[in-house]
Amino acid sequence: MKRQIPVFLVFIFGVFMVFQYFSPHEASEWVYKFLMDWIYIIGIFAMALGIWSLIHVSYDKIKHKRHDWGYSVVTLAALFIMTFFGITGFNENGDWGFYFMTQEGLTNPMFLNFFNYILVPIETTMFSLLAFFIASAAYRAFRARNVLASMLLVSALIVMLRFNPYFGDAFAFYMNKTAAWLLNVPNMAAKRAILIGIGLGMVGTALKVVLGIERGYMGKG
Amino acid sequence: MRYIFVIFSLVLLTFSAGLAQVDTLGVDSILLNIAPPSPISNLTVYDKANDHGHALILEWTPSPDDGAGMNTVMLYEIFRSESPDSPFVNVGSVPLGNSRYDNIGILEKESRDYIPDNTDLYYRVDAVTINPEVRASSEVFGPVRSYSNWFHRGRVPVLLAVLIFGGLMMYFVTVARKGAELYVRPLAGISAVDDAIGRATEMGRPILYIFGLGTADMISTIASFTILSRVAKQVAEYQTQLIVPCYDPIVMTVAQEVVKSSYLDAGHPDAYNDDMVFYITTNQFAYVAAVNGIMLRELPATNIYMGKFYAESLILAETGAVAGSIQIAGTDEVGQLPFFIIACDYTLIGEELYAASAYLGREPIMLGSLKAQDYAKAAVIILSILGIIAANFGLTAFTNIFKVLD
Amino acid sequence: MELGTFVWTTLGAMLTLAIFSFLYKDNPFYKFAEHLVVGVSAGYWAVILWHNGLVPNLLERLQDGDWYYLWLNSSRPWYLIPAILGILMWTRFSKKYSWISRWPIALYIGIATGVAIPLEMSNRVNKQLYATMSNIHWSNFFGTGFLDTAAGYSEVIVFIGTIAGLIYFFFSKAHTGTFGVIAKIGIYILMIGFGASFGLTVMARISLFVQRIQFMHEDWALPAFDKTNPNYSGWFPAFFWLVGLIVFGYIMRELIIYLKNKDKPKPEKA
Amino acid sequence: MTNKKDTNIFNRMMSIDRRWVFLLLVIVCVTAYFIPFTIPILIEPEVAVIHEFIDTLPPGSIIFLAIDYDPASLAELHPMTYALLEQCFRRNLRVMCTALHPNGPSMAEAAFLDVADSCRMDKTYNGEFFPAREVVNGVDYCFLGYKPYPALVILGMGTNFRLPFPADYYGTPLDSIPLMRGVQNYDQMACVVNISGTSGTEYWISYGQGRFGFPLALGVTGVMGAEYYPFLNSGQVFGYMAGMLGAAQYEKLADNPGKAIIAMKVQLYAHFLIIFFIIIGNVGFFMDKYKKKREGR
Repeated sequence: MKRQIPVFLVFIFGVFMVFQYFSPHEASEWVYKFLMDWIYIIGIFAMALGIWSLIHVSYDKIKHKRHDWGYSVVTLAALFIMTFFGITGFNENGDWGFYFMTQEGLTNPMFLNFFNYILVPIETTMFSLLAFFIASAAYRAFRARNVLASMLLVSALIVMLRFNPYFGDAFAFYMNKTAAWLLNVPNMAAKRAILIGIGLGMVGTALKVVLGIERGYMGKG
Repeated sequence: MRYIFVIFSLVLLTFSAGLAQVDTLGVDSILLNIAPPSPISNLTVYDKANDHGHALILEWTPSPDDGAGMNTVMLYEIFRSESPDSPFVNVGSVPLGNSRYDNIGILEKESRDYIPDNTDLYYRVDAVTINPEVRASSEVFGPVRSYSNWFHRGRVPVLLAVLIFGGLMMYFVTVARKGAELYVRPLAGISAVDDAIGRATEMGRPILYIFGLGTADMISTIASFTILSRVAKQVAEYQTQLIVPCYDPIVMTVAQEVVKSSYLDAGHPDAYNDDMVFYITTNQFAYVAAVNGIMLRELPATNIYMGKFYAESLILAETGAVAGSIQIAGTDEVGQLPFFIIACDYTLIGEELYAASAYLGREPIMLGSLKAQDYAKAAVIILSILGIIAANFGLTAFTNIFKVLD
Repeated sequence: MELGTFVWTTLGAMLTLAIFSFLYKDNPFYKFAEHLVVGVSAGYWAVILWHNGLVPNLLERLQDGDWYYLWLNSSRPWYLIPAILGILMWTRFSKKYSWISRWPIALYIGIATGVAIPLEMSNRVNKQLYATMSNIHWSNFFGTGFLDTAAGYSEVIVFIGTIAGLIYFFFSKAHTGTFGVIAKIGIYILMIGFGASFGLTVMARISLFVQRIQFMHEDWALPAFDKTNPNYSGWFPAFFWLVGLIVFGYIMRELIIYLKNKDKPKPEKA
Repeated sequence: MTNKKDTNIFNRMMSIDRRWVFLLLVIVCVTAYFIPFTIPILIEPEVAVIHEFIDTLPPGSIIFLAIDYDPASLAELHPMTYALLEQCFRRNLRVMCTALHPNGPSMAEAAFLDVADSCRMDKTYNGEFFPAREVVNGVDYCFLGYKPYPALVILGMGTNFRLPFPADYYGTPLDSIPLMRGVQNYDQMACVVNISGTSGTEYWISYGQGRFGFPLALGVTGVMGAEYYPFLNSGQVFGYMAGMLGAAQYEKLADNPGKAIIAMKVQLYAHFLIIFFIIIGNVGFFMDKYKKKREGR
């Protein structure tokens, strides 16, 4: 029972959604939107599980004084402070208070400061680490070990040299043109082949899930 | 994250809709001496096909003064009414040079832009000059009605494709179930998974399994769940440690369930605890920062990346390389494949990710679906060759069979 | 710039440096920034999901009902269904009833896969197939230049590349003979494409780093010494030099450790 | 990690610690960012033609500048606006400006104020000396601001600027603005330059240039680059700048190095550094292979 009902639910809703796609009727669209709301709302409720997991893991670390447990205090403190600022704030009269149903918390100056001066700088800096990793990855991996690796290397080099002004105008012109060609022709072919393959793989996997052949998502292999 | 984006865009849209209610054209004294233009002709209005109703399409022959003649027409304004006698309401406008307007209604009944279904409607189009007072109205067209359609005719090719593909799959699955031998060629990335688990056991170091930024409603994540269930089963048998940091709470929930069942199947239910699969945060780079930390502190023997990855792919894979882990990746995000191919030891490209679950299980039923995918690919190849030949001989009727209308 | 803003910016600059220090190695500054951002971002998303997700999508829809009627008298009582499903997810907090949480998950996955089947078939298969079909035109073989992407031969390469790429992905046939040759062409084309898109991305990634330099320079270092600022005070450079001191101190510490251990044999790296 | 006894120069070339790569990249980027020096920038004819056109206009001509971008594409497009405005004001040309993107006005305003500041100093561009001057709103430029429905606004301005914009962005009626004396519509404009990060460009091409036939030049983001290039070949657009590369070329032409050239400097040398490391790695790889072959291993 514990396993049959979920498989049955997947089947019913999966098949319904497949056929819904072919019916643009108002009623069918309404059901589609409503079911999308289900997914969304289930997702929000699940957030509580996520936050609980984060608190639980951090608390465990602190309780057992595991290695680096001090940093978990930082995580927990940041989590609670951010949540607190997000539900408190000043309304238009300047009164401070808890606001659950209205969005005063989102304009709380401390909430915005945490967002602008902690979250944003760390996020963008993490992102900019890519400048370094792309360099080290290129150095480490671009070796002409065999034909396959050489092709990767040569086409990357041509595209990287496309705006180099040092070897004369004619060189730059042809590099530019070759780079554009590489991006529009072989890259396009590669993308299209992969996309068609992925499409079939996706539909195949989804069909297996809907028909109950594939139950890996419930741990039943 | 997508939801938040959608919400933000909705807020922005409402905001800009508010801005849009500013009067655009004012009258100026210099404009008084414009002669009225000729009206448009041949106005026809019909129901929009394959839709949820509440929409009609207008077509007309432009005014002779549009871009030629007196060259005074600036825009066309469209008017609608529920009877030819009652006052007409302006429902929209298009700039000069257009001869078509899609009058798409809004579904909320209270809205000004609501178009009732199954009701007689009347339309009129005005050719308007730069002075809104100087205009020429067309004759009223009507009555016309809009309908909601139960079946989308433009999507027939998709329906056929799904049915044929589903049929192929059912056929091969039944064949496989009866015990026919199906050959699949070996994939390097797949056999690497088995070796990697063995290596982790020998070294006594954990295995890190990462879903990427996919949410549980993406098929790549669902495929990844299956791969995780196979990996977890082996991990449980070898008594190795498994770490699964998650980006999405539902993915975490499902992954906990998957790992738990796999440990149960492997006969080590007591070795499982919920903290092996844990949530970090739903923020791309904060998640990456934490996973990077895990990689350098736990020093996993193997990192397995399966699912949907975005810009973080290279940050993760490079940090993993620094930690000296064997890395196996698989994603269907085409833009990130180059980075995984460069930085990881093995990469499952696109469709191989979906095939991986079947490969790892080695169950004949699963291999049946791979066979169906191959036949579908063969069909795509043959049809596109036929299509190219047909298109160059002017047989567009053949290629149009495959055209999907939205 | 006010002093308060400058203090916050200094924090942002310190965190920026802390993240960059990860390039050298894992260290306490990075650990601090990492754990901080995890907490802040999780709190941020929880708040955003509450205010922009749950409130407008569920609570406001049931708001006009009364709790003593279980909101059944609200204008859209059917929104109680997803609410109940969401609450069923919380059975995971209990060991005994956690199996019930599989129902909402099954619904979630059922709906998601059902939506995906026709949609992916249409977008990734049908439409790509149609695009491939209407790709080559004989007329393009004449009068086009070398390396022209619209030239006939480029179109043929796109077509052959697509076919060969697809053949590479065949699972149930060994890559031998003619089939193997075509599959090999396929993987070559894939690799050329991947190389080109790697080369293209380098520029965008470097500019991310340039933006961080700009932030450190224009938003932080320049205001620290900008005496034309009406709110300027001696605290501005003080904060700047404080960060400088921390950075200098850390580098010195690492240098001393390095020099001390220079002559000792290196421990075997794992 | 290299094995001690197997270490030779080629082996070391193949296994440089990634931290040296990082350190060199930081040094190269920061140096290129802070130290002023020039790099050759390849000038493409489609950018040069814009500069040439504006440079040869008689003083007092009016340029129409359409700024349709928001902070998201600021990095690429602001340099174009700054270089162009500086050139116009130095040459005593006048500028009319609209921002048909909701977030555009703040972009345009910042550009006018900053360039007016910069014009208060003596400068030499391309060997020509330009004395300091005061740029006055209403005399040297007129900023009309934002109105929704770009297609209708563009069409309306073709008849008279006063139709969509009875007053400028600051609320001054157009009739009381000195610059607007005798100015009716695009006929009095020397050219229109659209600097855009949105699809608003399409309206300028089809409704603006298509209907009123004024010379139109475009400045677009790198992503949009390929999309609008065909309009150059068809002659609807006479000049074209795309992305950071286009902006850097314009700054170079105007001899007014700004953020785009700095960014290109960093880009160029960072690319060279990466290519250098790739070459080092490959040289090491091949020499090592060659050596091993000779030793018969």
